[in-house]
Amino acid sequence: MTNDDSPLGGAAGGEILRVEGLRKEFPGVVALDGVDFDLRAGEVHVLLGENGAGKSTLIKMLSGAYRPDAGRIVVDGAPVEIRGAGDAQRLGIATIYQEFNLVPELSVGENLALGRPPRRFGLVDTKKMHERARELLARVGVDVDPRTPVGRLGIARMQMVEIAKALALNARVLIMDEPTAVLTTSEVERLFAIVRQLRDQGVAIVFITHHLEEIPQVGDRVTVLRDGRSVTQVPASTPENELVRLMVGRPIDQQYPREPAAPGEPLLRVRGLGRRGAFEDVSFEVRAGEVVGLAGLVGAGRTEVARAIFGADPHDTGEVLVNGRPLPRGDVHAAMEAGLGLVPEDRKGQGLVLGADIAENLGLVTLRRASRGGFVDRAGQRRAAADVAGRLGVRMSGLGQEVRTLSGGNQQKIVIGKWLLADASVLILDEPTRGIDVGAKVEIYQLINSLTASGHAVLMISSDLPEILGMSDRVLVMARGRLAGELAAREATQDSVMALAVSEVEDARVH
Amino acid sequence: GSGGSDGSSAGGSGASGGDIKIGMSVSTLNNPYFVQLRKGAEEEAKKEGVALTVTDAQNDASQQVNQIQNFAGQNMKAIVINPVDSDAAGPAVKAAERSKIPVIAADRGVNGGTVAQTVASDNVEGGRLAAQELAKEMGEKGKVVVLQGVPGTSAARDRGQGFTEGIKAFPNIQVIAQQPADFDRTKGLDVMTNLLQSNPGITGVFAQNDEMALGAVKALGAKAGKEVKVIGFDGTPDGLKAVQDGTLSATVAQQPALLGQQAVQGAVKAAKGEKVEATVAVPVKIVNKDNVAEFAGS
Amino acid sequence: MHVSTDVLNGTAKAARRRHPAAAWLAENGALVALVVLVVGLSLLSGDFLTVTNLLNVGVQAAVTAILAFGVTFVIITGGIDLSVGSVAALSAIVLAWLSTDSGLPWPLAVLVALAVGLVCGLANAALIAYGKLPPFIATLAMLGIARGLALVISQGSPIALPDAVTHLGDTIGDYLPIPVLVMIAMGLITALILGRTYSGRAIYAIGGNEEAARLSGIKVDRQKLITYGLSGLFAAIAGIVLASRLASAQPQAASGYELDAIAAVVIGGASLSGGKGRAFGTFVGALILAVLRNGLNLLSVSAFWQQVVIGVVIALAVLSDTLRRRATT
Amino acid sequence: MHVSTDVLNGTAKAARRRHPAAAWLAENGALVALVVLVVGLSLLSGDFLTVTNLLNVGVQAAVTAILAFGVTFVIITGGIDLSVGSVAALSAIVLAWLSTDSGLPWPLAVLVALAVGLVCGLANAALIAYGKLPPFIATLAMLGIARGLALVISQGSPIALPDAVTHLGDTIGDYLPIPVLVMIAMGLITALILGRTYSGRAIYAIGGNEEAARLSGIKVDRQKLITYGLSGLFAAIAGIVLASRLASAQPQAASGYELDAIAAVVIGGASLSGGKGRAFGTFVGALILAVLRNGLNLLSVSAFWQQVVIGVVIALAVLSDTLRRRATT
Ligand SMILES: Nc1ncnc2c1ncn2[C@@H]1O[C@H](COP(=O)(O)OP(=O)(O)OP(=O)(O)O)[C@@H](O)[C@H]1O
Ligand SMILES: Nc1ncnc2c1ncn2[C@@H]1O[C@H](COP(=O)(O)OP(=O)(O)OP(=O)(O)O)[C@@H](O)[C@H]1O
Ligand SMILES: [Mg+2]
Ligand SMILES: [Mg+2]
Repeated sequence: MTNDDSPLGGAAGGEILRVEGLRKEFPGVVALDGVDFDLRAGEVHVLLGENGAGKSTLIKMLSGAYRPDAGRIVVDGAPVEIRGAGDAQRLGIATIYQEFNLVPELSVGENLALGRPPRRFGLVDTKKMHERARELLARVGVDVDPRTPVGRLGIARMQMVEIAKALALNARVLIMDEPTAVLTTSEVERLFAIVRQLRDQGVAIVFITHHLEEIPQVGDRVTVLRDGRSVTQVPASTPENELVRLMVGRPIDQQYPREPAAPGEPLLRVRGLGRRGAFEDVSFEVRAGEVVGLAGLVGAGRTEVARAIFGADPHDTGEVLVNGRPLPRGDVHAAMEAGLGLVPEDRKGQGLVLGADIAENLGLVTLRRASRGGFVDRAGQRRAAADVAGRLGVRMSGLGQEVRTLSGGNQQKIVIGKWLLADASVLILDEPTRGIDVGAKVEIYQLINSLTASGHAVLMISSDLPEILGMSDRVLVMARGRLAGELAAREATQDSVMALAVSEVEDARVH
Repeated sequence: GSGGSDGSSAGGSGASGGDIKIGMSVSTLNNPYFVQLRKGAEEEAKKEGVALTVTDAQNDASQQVNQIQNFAGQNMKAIVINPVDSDAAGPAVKAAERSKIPVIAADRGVNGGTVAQTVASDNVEGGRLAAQELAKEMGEKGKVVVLQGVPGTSAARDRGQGFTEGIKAFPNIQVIAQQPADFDRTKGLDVMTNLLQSNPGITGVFAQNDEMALGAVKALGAKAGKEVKVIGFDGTPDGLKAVQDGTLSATVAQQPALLGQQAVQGAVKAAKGEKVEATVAVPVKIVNKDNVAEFAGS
Repeated sequence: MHVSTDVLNGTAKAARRRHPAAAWLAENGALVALVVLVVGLSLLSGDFLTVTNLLNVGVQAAVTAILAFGVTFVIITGGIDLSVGSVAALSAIVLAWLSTDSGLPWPLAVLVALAVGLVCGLANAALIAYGKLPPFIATLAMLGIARGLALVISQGSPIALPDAVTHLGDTIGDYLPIPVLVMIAMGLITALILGRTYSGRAIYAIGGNEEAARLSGIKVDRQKLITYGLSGLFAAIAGIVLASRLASAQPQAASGYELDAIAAVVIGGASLSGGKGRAFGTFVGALILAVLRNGLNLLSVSAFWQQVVIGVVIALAVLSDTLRRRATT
Repeated sequence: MHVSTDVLNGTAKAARRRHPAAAWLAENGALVALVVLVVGLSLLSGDFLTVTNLLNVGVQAAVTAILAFGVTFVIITGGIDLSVGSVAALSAIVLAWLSTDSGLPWPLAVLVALAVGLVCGLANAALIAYGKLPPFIATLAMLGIARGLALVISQGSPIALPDAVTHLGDTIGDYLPIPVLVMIAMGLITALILGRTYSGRAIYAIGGNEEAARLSGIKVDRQKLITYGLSGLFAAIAGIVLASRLASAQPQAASGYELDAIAAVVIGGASLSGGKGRAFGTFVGALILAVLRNGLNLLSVSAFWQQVVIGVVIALAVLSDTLRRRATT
């Protein structure tokens, strides 16, 4: 279970890695414009910065995914060139990327050993591979069979597999790009326990997060990036609002600016919704002007319920009514016509056309409405896209930039933005602020406020409990595919929500 | 060995000295028969000292039209066309007509356009001869299967038609199956193998070209030439060799090299503005054990 | 597409402006290859750069180009259509058969022929969208079925076309071959559909990420019907043009053209994994193939070597494009 | 990068608790189609279910199957190889030409022929991995080049094989045709490579998510060389088996086989977008095609209808598989 075969054996404090004046330019964008950064053994070094500040680009140069245009990387006092994943592995650098790098068709075990499977007589030793996988999975506390194809896992479990995969390398530098973005509180705690344990063994850890409250919990030092430059370095104990000021350049007085509106007619009614093996007997309603939060642990079935409501997947029992009219089963188009919208949790797989540009992606949902006699009003669409991109502060070289090349947080803004254009009367948001910086989050919350103020309704799924508590008028909690309870905004606290979320899990869990 | 050893260049142009340029579009070169035809044509061109350009239409009528158009654009003095399809060659020939370039049709005629000369052996007649020869070999009784060429090609059509007509004269001979093997030796082998399963009593095979016939011979093994008589078509070197060996009972020799030679002769004459005969018939001949020696040398 | 706008938020860096011509070239890489090819052939053969010959090239490109325009829709959705050659042949046979054997007036026969192409395409789409068949398998099956039906209807023999239809293969005046006009018209229609219509934009989204398209309210199945339907319809048009050039419908016509059509689309910059592709690129791709064949004929390259040379030039053409693109980024 | 498109669509939980036999069937759907086909043909024709005929089917499947095994590697990486038919022909021609004209001892000639296949495959890979050509274009170019070279070397005529090599087409005793043995051996090798070797697993990773594979330290370019190299090598073996059956190497042999090979792989459950595919599935796919052709011959289906029937049956075979899969989930 422990990492005692780690190659470095606990020498804490010495500098392992340093970068000086790192610069990286992409067509149309200077992503990094002189970054200095150093990393010591046995520390957790947090990288902080707005969406598009250059955090991921920086770590991709440490992992060999990109090559710097200028500047140098020094490891153990000697300048190095990291040309590819192989070089990084030799230097003892392991990376968990912001976007998953798993092979969906292959099993969990195989993914954990990707690129270096155990071999016997020159052949892959599947048995040993799965044994090792089982150990690793136990270490991160994920209960899946190593033979399960990764493609069948939920997004949070995938993240845990990514973490296990990086642990398997026994690296002395571990880079984690927003590992907590899709995790719920309990997984985050488990992850932090692992991180602290590694740190105590002398592993140097680079940690990126947009959850500022995590920084004092796990970090030692913080380097702040702004516009591709490293602006300052502060201890992790720096107060949150000071960090915000350093990062965004201005203070944010209210993190959750929810302005409740008077609830009106129920717009969305879900009655006894169920699908065999996934969820059952889910009933609730969402009224005009309301934000209803949907909380739960990973795998509780929130995403599946949301998709069933929207018609993205069929359901076996129950019905969904929008404005009093029942929706046909499994028909996205009809759901949209009735006024539903869904921001999916998996931006790459379900939210974006990565190869298309920003304008195209933003216009996708409203494409039908912007068409007259089969022809699309592209100029009008472009204007609307420019407007939304401006409101969300998307950092881009222009509306023609390919979405693939946007930073993770900016991609998420596009996914949300296209639904803001759609003017849905009930908007379902599945992990809407995943990977979004504090400044932009407030922007999105304000947009939610203006939606509800104008009589729309929002159903918000989030694994970020403070967000659920801060923005919801009512909180629904799911556990094991059932609605475990409902809390009014006043009575909802971290503890009361968690108590409900684990309620049925406790009963059912035997091991 | 049959190929490779003849040493003629694969290149299209013959002697470069002549100022007469002749274009020739061959229906396909994926078939030894037409390779022979080209060889005869090239040898004749060399002898006459004219520049001959040969293109391969790959059994595609519209590619052939393209090639003829291209020839017209190149100021060829005469064009030899070996039509992929007689009907579809019409527009091609018309295009040449407009440019006042004489056209010689080789091996197949042209419908719907005027050619200066047609040099051909008759596929329908060949089919008839094959039927007679097969009947003779089989003692005018027994069961026959036909291996058909690529469905829809004129060669498959004409040979099939001739054979069907010819075999009617023998009431005791029954055609029990007709299956396509696409002029291909491998397919000939596979289809024949399969037909032997469902029709064990076969005593005769008509293959619409030598390639399929050789495949059938392979499938028949020791039976070929003994219990089962196989007749091919074309008289390719491999086919003639099989006739010599006795595995192939006969083939309908078309003398493709002679055909090519005659066509180029006609083209040169036409190019010089001399008068040419409207048709030149290159004899189709049954080649069997008795006369194979005359052909094998060529 | 790289028009910079003034919506950059405050923190964004000014885009390093690329010269518009360079950007345009990067998007139309195949065009460079075509120009090189044309210049090279002009130098090598005096017959190449004449009006007549260039018109010939246009006529010779027409059928492949029309097929390829249809296939462009399919490839942008991430699919493939192997059946277009066979469907072209079937449509032409139906046209010839109806207007000769059944004595249907030829305009009606033309309509039926177009309908046949459309139906073949819709059948492909139904198998793919509702039967969940891989497009490769569905259209491979259709390749056999349509070719077989063409043979069955024609009994394996070519059927002469009515004279009226034959004129579709003619040249108006000295310099306006109808096949070229049809090709250009189909190209413009393709560009219009892809660039301006709802279906066109939806097709790109489906090819880029089918799930995202579906969750954005696009009826993916219906758009696939339209896509493959268009491909079938274009194939029928190509078949009629082809038959009119030959004055007869051939059951074996256009066999193997599917690979040429797909090659034209891919040379033109589309990706077989979907989401990319343009009418102009496809047009250039089809021209490259036609110029190449024409040039090799003019240069009297031996038949056996022609296949080798065509293979090498296609590889080089696309190679130069990808390498140049890598160099500029 | 569709890591999680079907992540949350609920098929997962149902699939997790399925009967092992049902799970096995879902993975080997084509087998059901094959069984149905065999039963159907046995009822329709008394000649079908005999030992001799089944051996015939095996022999007739051999070349396609061997080609398809090679193509399986390529398709799992998300690529495609259109050149295998041509490469098979070229290798066979080289073998025959060297051992007759140049008088090379035949074992040496066989080695050279295999090397030719390998080199063709590596050339494809180099164009794809280093030249960044789409696999479709690179291998389409090679299709032309290899076929052209086969024609050039052979002057367009078949070349007889030396007797020693011809025995490769023979049957040992009454029931052991060597082509079938070679096919089975190649199938086992394919299964072993795919299932148990580093390269095999790497190939799946590349097809599933090339970027993830690269970032995990897999040398993607090198693995592509291996993949296409194997495909070329397998094609050479198929070419030799084919030529040995005919006792002569034909320049036009195996043309069009690439589509059959790809169809066999896809019928066997692989996906052209990569990451999926198995040796056994491919084997079943090749058998389906061979059984179908054999059965149609036995039933004496008319030439014109054969293509229609083959198309319909292929569509139905894969359709039954996809529909059943949908019903069980
Ligand atoms: N391949 C690329 N091509 C063009 N631009 C790119 C590319 N990769 C990154 N960029 C740009 O570089 C900038 C920095 O991106 P990066 O991903 O490093 O941001 P980040 O700090 O990780 O942001 P986030 O918090 O949203 O993940 C962004 O403006 C992004 O659009
Ligand atoms: N025991 C399990 N083994 C493997 N996968 C599981 C298991 N339980 C749940 N899952 C995965 O979790 C998903 C169901 O949870 P869902 O994603 O709908 O819930 P959620 O509350 O939104 O959680 P998440 O935060 O992961 O999205 C299923 O798609 C399934 O793949
Ligand atoms: Mg990032
Ligand atoms: Mg979820």
